Amino acid sequence: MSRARVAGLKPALVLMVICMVFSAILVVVHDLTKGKIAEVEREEVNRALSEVFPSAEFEKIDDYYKVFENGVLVGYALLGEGQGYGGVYGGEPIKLVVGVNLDKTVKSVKIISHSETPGIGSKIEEENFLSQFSGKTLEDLKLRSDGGKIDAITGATISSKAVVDIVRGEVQKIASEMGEGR
Amino acid sequence: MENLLTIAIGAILVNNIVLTRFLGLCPFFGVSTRLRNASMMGFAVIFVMTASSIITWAIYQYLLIPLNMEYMRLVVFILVIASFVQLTAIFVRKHSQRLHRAFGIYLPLITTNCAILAVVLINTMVKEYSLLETIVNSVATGVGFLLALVLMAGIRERLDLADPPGAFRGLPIAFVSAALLALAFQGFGGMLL
Amino acid sequence: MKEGTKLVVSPSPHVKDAISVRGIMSAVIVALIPATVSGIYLFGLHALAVIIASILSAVGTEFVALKLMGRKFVMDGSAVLTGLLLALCLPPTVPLWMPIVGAAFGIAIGKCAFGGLGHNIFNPALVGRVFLALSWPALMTRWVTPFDAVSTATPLAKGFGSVPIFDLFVGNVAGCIGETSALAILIGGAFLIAMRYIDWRVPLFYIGTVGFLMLFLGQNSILDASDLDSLVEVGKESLFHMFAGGLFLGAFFMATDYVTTPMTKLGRIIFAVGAGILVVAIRTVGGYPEGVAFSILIMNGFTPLIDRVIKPRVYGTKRGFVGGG
Amino acid sequence: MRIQEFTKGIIKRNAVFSLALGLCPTLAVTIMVENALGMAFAVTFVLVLSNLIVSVIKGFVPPDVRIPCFIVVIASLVTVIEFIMRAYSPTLAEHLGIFLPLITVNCLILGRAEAFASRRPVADSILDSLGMSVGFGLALIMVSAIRELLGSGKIVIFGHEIVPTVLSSPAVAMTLAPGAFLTIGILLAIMRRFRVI
Repeated sequence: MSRARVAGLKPALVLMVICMVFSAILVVVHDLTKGKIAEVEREEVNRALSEVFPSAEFEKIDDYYKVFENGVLVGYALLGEGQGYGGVYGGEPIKLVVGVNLDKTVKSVKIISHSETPGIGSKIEEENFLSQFSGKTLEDLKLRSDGGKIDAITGATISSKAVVDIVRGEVQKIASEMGEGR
Repeated sequence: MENLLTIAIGAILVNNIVLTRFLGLCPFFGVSTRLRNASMMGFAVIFVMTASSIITWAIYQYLLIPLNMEYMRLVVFILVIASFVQLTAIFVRKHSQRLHRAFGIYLPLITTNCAILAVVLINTMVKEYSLLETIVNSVATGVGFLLALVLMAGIRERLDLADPPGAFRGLPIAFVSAALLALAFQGFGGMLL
Repeated sequence: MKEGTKLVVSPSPHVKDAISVRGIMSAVIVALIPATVSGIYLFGLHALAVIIASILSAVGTEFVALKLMGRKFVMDGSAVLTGLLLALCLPPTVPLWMPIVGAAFGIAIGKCAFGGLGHNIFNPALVGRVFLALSWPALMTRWVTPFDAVSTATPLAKGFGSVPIFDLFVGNVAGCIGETSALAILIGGAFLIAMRYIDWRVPLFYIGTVGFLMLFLGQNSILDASDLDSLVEVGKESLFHMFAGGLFLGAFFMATDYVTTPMTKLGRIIFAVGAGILVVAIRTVGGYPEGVAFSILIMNGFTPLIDRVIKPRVYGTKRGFVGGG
Repeated sequence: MRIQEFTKGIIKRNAVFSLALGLCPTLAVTIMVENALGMAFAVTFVLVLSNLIVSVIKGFVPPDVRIPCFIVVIASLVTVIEFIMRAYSPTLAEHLGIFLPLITVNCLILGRAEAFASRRPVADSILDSLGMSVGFGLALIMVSAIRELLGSGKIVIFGHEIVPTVLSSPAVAMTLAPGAFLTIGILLAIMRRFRVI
């Protein structure tokens, strides 16, 4: 190989070596943190689930959880998320957990995280708004302006609607699951 | 169809990448002093954004996911964007003098335009769009960038004739103008189709 | 379209003459008297207090800002007008610190930072209003009925059919201090048009666009109308959207501002139609019940571009391209 | 090794206010001081390490592939800090959202690698990057303190109320996009007025 050929190859080689070295570093760091990240996420899910069903056990089935208390099935829990008023890019979606009773009515709803406007949309976290969901059936789970039974928060229709839509979607999952399964 | 329209309107107006989402600010303030330059930069961004979105989408779907290497995405995506920009620059220089004169100086700047990497990440990691949705989102985001840039350039050209207090001249008044433009764009907030 | 081109006052950097400015400003303030009086009559003395607070804050802020900038303060009436306009588009229930903050924000950020009258890109009163609306949405949406001040929602929030069209026209509905009475605004607006201070095309195309689009996009669409009754309903809904909210106030007094709207006739028509489309978009699919303030602010942002396109100007040369399109 | 390589980045050549670099995160994450601290920490990590690595490898890297090599280094470091934050500070990682991976294209980092670290000795590069990081962090904290105070009425950092409620009805607009642009615009004007920068 002539010197010129080698010189021509050098940039590519250097880039390749650097890529390989740093890929290796990434693989190592990924392996080291993988377990911890998964654990953090699991903990977060567990904390969220026990918000709606304290002192119960959960069994993960596809995208929902069966909830057992002393070995007896008492309901279902689902993690839902969707876009609220706080947007796509910097803002996080609304994340919530829905507890569903065996009769397919809502047990309760808890917001895990959101990036709605402080003081307005952020009221979706408050009990005044969330307590409305308890006992509602799939048909009721719409804003009153859309023919349902949930009152929107004044000045925060978009955030309210987002929450209602997420909850309805999750309850729908359970409803269709139960309709088909048994 | 409605979904695609929602994505498009969302990316152009509601979540305008510059005025609501704070991305691509360096070119937004850097290249918005003249309308001509601003529109050229805008078109260059639309092109690069769309093309690199398609490439990275394919790499993500058919390489990274099957290999379980999603964690390599940043390195891979930024390399793809950088080399794509480089190749485009070479291609343009070779084949069209006119395009080269128009876009030549903007292309290298685009590599570090965070809007490009952001859109690519949103298409794959955040939203998990399909190819069609990816294309629509990328084009619309680029159009939103162009719109913001052109509006800003119009304002700044007019400000050349204005007489702001000394401390506000240049960048500060550009920021204040952007603030008021963003204030107006809040009117699109929560728009649903 | 050659007649009616007597509008001699060209916008932006050219308005330098304090006397002519003062003349225009006083005329506009005079034209706002019917709306102001009707607002105080409908919503009581607190409305008057809001108006006074707003005007004082606007003038005070301009005075301080100009002193800080080392420039001479001229009482040209523009700050008074900004303060008055801002107060007229605030709900009658706002605490008094809100007009003060809003007017100060509008004048300081919307006007003085750009170099004062003639240089601002955005309408200062609307800058103040939108800042208040985004900052304190709950306080900015507390509406009361006229005279007895019972809490209620605006006709736009309640939707078409909630109030008789005649009440909307005379202003016997909930809303901002100076926006409810289309009649009072129309009187002042007619005066300004007769005096050739504002271009009649702007309110006509602005309100007309909203009315026209609402024939198709309201709850009752003209496309679905089968008999005369349903056609009447469509017409009524279109009228509802023209009279409701701040459209008249915006169309006659804000979209006609010399400084922040296009210079040419065609440009102004584009501005008005664009603003009309935006109002309809925000009202029908947007996140807010009303979109007049946003629509004008957004079109303010487009104004430099409209002027560029409609009145091409080669650098270093002066083209004799005045008016028309 | 000169100490002014460190101090210059803090005020005189401040990344945000003087060089107008790294604007996107400065506007986007400064809703809360907490987020600003997280972003400042992540940027410091990437900036210092990338300057160090670039300065060390600069002798071996041919000019044709200099930029791609730097980008690979930076992107890898960003991925590393992203993993670390997701493992040990998941809430903060979630708050920073997409702006965490976007540190890769923060022009401040590539700018320093290209303009400084690739030409200077290792020690100077580290000082420069530390100074730049401190300046960037200070700018972020300043902007976020103003926005959180005016927009939320109080300042809460990791659950501790640093500044108690001073505004009972805060101006929410300050937490939105307009507030971000405005805060920086006015800060810039004030700094120019008093010739700080």
